[in-house]
Amino acid sequence: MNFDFSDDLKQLRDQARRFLAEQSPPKVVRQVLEGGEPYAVALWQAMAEMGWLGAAIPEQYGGAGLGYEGLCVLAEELGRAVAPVPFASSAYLAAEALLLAGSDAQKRRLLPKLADGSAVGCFALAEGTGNPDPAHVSVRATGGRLTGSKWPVMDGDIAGFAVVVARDDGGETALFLADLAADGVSRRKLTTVDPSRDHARIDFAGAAAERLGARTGWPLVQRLLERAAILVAFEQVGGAQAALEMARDYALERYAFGRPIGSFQAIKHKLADVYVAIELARSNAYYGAWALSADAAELPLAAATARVSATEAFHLAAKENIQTHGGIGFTWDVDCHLYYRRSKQLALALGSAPWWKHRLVELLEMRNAA
Amino acid sequence: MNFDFSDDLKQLRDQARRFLAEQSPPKVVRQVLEGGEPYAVALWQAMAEMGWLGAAIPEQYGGAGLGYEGLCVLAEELGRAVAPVPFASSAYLAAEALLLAGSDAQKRRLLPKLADGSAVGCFALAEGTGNPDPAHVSVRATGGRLTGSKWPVMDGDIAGFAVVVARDDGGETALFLADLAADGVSRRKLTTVDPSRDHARIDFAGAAAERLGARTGWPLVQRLLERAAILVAFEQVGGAQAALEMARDYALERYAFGRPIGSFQAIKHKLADVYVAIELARSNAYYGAWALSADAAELPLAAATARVSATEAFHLAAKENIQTHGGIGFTWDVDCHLYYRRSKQLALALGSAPWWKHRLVELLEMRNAA
Amino acid sequence: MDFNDTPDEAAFRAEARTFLQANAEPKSRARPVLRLGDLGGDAVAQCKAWQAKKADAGFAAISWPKRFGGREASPILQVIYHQEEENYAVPRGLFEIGLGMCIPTMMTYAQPEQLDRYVRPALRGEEVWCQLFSEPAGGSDLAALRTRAERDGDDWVINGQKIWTSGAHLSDFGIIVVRTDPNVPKHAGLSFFFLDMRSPGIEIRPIHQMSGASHFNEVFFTDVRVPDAQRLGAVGQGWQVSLTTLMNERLAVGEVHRPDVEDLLELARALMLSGNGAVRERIADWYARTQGLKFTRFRTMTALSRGQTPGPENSIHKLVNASKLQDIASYGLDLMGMAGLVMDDDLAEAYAMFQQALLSSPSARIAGGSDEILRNIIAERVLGLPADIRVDKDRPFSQVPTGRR
Amino acid sequence: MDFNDTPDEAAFRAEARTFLQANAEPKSRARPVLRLGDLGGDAVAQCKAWQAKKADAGFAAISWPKRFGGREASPILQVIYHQEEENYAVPRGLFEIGLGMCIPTMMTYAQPEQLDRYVRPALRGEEVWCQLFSEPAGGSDLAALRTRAERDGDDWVINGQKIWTSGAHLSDFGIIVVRTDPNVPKHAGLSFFFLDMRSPGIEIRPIHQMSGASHFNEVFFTDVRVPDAQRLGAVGQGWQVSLTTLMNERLAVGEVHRPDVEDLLELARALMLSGNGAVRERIADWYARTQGLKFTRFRTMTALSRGQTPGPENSIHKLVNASKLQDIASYGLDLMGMAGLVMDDDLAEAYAMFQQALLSSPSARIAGGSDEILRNIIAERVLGLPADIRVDKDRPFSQVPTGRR
Repeated sequence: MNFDFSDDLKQLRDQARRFLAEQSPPKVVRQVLEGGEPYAVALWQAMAEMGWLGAAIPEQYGGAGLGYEGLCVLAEELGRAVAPVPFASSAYLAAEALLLAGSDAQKRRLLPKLADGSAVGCFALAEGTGNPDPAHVSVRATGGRLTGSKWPVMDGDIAGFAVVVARDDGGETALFLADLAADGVSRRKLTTVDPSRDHARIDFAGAAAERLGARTGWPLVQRLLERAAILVAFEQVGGAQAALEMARDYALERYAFGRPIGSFQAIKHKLADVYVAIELARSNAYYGAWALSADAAELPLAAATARVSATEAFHLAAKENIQTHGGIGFTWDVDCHLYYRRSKQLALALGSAPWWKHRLVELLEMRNAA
Repeated sequence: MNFDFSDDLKQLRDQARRFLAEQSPPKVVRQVLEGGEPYAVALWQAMAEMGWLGAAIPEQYGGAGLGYEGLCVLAEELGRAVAPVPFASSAYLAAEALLLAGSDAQKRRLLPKLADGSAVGCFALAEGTGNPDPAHVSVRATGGRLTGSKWPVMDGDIAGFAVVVARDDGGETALFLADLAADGVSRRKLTTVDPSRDHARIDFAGAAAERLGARTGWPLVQRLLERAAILVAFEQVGGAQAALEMARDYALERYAFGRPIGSFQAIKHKLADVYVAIELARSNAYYGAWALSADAAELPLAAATARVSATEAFHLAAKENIQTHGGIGFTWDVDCHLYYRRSKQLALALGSAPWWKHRLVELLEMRNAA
Repeated sequence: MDFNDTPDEAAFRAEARTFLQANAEPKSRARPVLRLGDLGGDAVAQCKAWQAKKADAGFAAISWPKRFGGREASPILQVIYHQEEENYAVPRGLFEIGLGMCIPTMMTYAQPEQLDRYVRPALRGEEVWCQLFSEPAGGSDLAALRTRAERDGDDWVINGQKIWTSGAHLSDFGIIVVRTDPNVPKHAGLSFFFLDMRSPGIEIRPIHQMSGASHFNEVFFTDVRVPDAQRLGAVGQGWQVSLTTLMNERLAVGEVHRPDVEDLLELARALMLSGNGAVRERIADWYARTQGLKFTRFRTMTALSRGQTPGPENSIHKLVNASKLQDIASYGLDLMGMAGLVMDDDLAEAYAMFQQALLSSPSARIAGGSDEILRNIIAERVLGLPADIRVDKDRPFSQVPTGRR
Repeated sequence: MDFNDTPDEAAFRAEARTFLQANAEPKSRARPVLRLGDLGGDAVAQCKAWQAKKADAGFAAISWPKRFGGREASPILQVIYHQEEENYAVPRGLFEIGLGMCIPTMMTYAQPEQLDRYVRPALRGEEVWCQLFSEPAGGSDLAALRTRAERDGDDWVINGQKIWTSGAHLSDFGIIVVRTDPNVPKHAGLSFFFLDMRSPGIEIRPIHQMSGASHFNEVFFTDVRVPDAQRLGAVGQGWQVSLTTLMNERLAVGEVHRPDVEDLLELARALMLSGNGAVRERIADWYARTQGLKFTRFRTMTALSRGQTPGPENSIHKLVNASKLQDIASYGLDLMGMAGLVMDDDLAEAYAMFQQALLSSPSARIAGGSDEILRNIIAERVLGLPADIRVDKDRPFSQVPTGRR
């Protein structure tokens, strides 16, 4: 047993941290948050050049072949930097969908573009309010044409193509590729609690769609969500850790009643609780990273566990960071809200905590029945 | 609007508090807890002499006619003293069952005895694991004979008669009176988390039963539980307040690191949270007392609300009282555990919090639909 | 204990109802009412018009003395009026601080002729007041304020900065506490004034909050002259005067936060999730807390109506409400699932009320006394536990550490 | 990152499995294993017999040096052995303190000939050790201890009282920290010894807990003589030695608490409540915490196996586990409804395991470092936040306030 990242990956982490501290400081996040640009384009290009976008894409498809552990390490750092880039959509969800379900031709066509950044992909599942559920899929792909609306689609306004969950001619759930610049596609940028990450509503009115691979059925979607949940858990842990450090630093700097506020137990114990939540989440995320790398049978349960822990930890860390800062904590100019927004965005992106908790227990029950 | 007890009742409260501080100190509770006697007999007799046992029983049936507010005031003080007497069983549940459902003859026969203490009643609803539910009632009263088992029955080992929830000849839920000294009744004292209050299993094997009044149906049981829940909420608030005061006093007395432990925010803020929980519970209990006195339409919702708040407050106060005391808090010789045990006993006695929460929302839904 | 109106109360309730029916629109629950900070010019005019109407009908200051336009009536009547007004969409948010904190402080400390000048215009909404207490270096440690006032003839000259001043940009007058002697321990060197917000040397800058709103302002003072006649209380007694103001703050009727538990119940119903046990338990918990607060306020009002002074136990309200609001908002988004983050008016559930509250609720746990300060107040002043160990207590203010450097 | 065994680890696991299959009974989940304090005479004999067998097979001290009977192996192997042993009903609870805390402290501070005398008998379970630190006046403030030792020739004479001493009545030897100089600040006046628990002048009284168990004792010392040769560390260095012991405590493998989340899942299933959303969400939360702790321990073991020193971050375990245990127990009773309070063996669900835990769990949040102390440790030593303001730090111990009087 070896429950830690390799030295190579730790080096990648340190390098990524230094890079992002420079290339994705709060100023860059605010650029997107305040509508200056739809995502951090220069940062994205730099990430492409470093090979991050194809981190887990096999070399035969133009990727860096760092494997999933490498992707996890990068995700944690991107989370820490609240990076305003479509990494989760393009490098986890779209790339994973292609790897899981795509034909060899589709992989050959699209994966190299995702890896070099010449294409940005997104994943279109939600159709309005609700958590992931086959019963909520009503977009149809009939005769190779998509009809219906998907929203919110993370990065849907900046992606070039989407992997769309839709019903095929037989009414089965399946994945389809849609060129978002094609006829019959209209997009609308959405306002969300986290404007530092793009979201769109995509309406398909008979847009051309290409079936992704040959498999059908909801378990494919479920599997994709599980794999993405582990990667997002690393983003969440990274974000939570950054929020905790910001709170800790402020608690040391800020004086009240003649002493640093970090010397009051109300602050000390609050931040200790945040630390505990993050460490539990981090450990569960590590287990998820292993399950992902090893493609282990434990992956679904590991993913649900990592997601539940990480969602709780990031929300707690983000809100108590604001609280620790007091008044300035809720102003626009101080960076606390970047984490708070992102914590809720990530909490909802792949289905909210109640849904994952339900799923976790379902998996426990299945395991115990076996 | 006048949201406070009258001066007369405040006087009754002060008097009861003084009396119980003298007559029901922890030593008396431990007498029962440690098996010295099944309940505090001398205390019970003194309570009978003061008219407490018939506080809410109308004068025409031998009661003191103090009304329900008077009963609430006494309940709070008995809760504060963790009094080891069958008050809730005899003076709330059995007396209320008679008042709600009994024929005039039954009231005439039994209420005066409950009021003067010559009889102790109890209420037999549970049949093992589970919360109140008509589907869980399987004891039958066929041809005036009871068959089946009831457990746990609070004060079932010391009561002279029981009000038993059973199915009548037509299979309907109804209330029956059973003499617990009669043939066909066997009783067994149970071990519980709170041995300072008697509990029994009662087995009926064709024991004689007399129907209580003429009404049938589960709503009668529900109504009885709701009325009792308000009274028990006062017991819970009283117990919680006593536990908070005990913790506060200890936090002032006990020094660590050269200062009273009550000067540490970890203790201060913990006890502030306990205080807040108790005040919310107290206010909800007050509303319940009004609903009970006025026999208001709001009673069911007021009862569920009071029960949910009071159960939470007492459990929190009791467990954090132990925590505040540190090591000695969990020893047998220090009184913290008397409150902790009683908090859980009262939390379960009339159905546990999840059941009441479900009921509360059901009532909200009914109200909003109306 | 009686929850029903007495005959007098019933008569007053009928009067209030008649007034409201004739003068205001019934509220629809669906759409929350605007708050201060979202107030544009039109809204300010509407607030002022409504306040004048309310004052003229005798509903603006129910418990105030008659000579100031009040009814000298029981606080219970105030509760009754609020209960009735809650059913109407009336414009609010502009006068709470002036009438709840500033003018009551004036009534305690100002001269009779000053009261004759200022009280009625404030009551009728003709003049708006704000409260200038907090400072950047102060925060929870309110008395650590550094804005200086120096005596110059019959005037005082104020230099420094205040922050978190609600409605400063809409205000005509303000009350302010300043340091008049930095060489004594911090609570001893303060004095209290009221001033004209149009005085030369005052600059007001709105603070942009994360929610997008700008309820608060920074207020900069450069050689602002205030006549000594506008001092409230003795020189060096500013802290005591401030405590009067803050005590009145605790008496103010708490803001109604939306979404509340009824909104959550409605959301759960709309999403067909109200049968879920987890949803039900949360709704029950929040409902019990909401009711507990409501009835705690009724207990306070009963005590007040008997002439008792309300204590720090009222800190309960904000402590419970602020976290409840944040939790309900966050949970509401969870119930909405993947679309919970969307705020577009035409797509978001419940007019994006939950999303707006997610972004505005962090301030509720901080502004007007943070959770931590409120717990300290309860622990110390209600439960009698010792104060925190103070390292700044007996030192001259100028020698108290203010940072690591 | 690799969750699978290396070839060496797999070989060791096979060896452990073979040993356990041949020597122990597989555990049934239904009935929890007895704990220390419930140990009667027979159980003590069983514990000792099993310990001897385990030591002889080389599984009792996997990471210890070979000269003391260990394997000098990676802590990962220790984890593997524990994973395997968990599946068997082996008698435990008598040697954790001796082997986890006392003997490691001896290894750091005792003389070689003392180690030759004491280590092997302890490892084989022939001699039981206890740890005498806490005192009635101390509690969380461990260093405030008052038990005195005064030098008399080659001996020290101990007078005073210790408390919360697990297993004192079953012990042959103990380690003790005492005050040798009350006229210096409290941490500076302590010294550390080991002693024979049969020494004249030692009186042991069991402490009756609210759960009915008596895990702990009070130990009274009246003119107990201890040779100076049994001093560990220099005179006045007792606090530093104590910290070594406490550091080893944090390394010990945490007790497995029952009921755990699997027990709750099983209970919910048995009561047909596992479909309820509220039950599911709680189970998911507790499962995620349980797994998080398990993998946090794996991370620590990986760090240890690379020669890193584990830090105070291990305080997480007890902090999370103790409250979890109390909450699971209480919630289990809630699920049982009205009968949840019944403890009779033939009637109670799950052999009254939940009820027993309700009564024993309050001690888990206190013994071995209260929740509050653990949060302070994390805040100060992990996050680097300042220590609490200390009023006792630079005063002679004899002048530190100890009460209101």
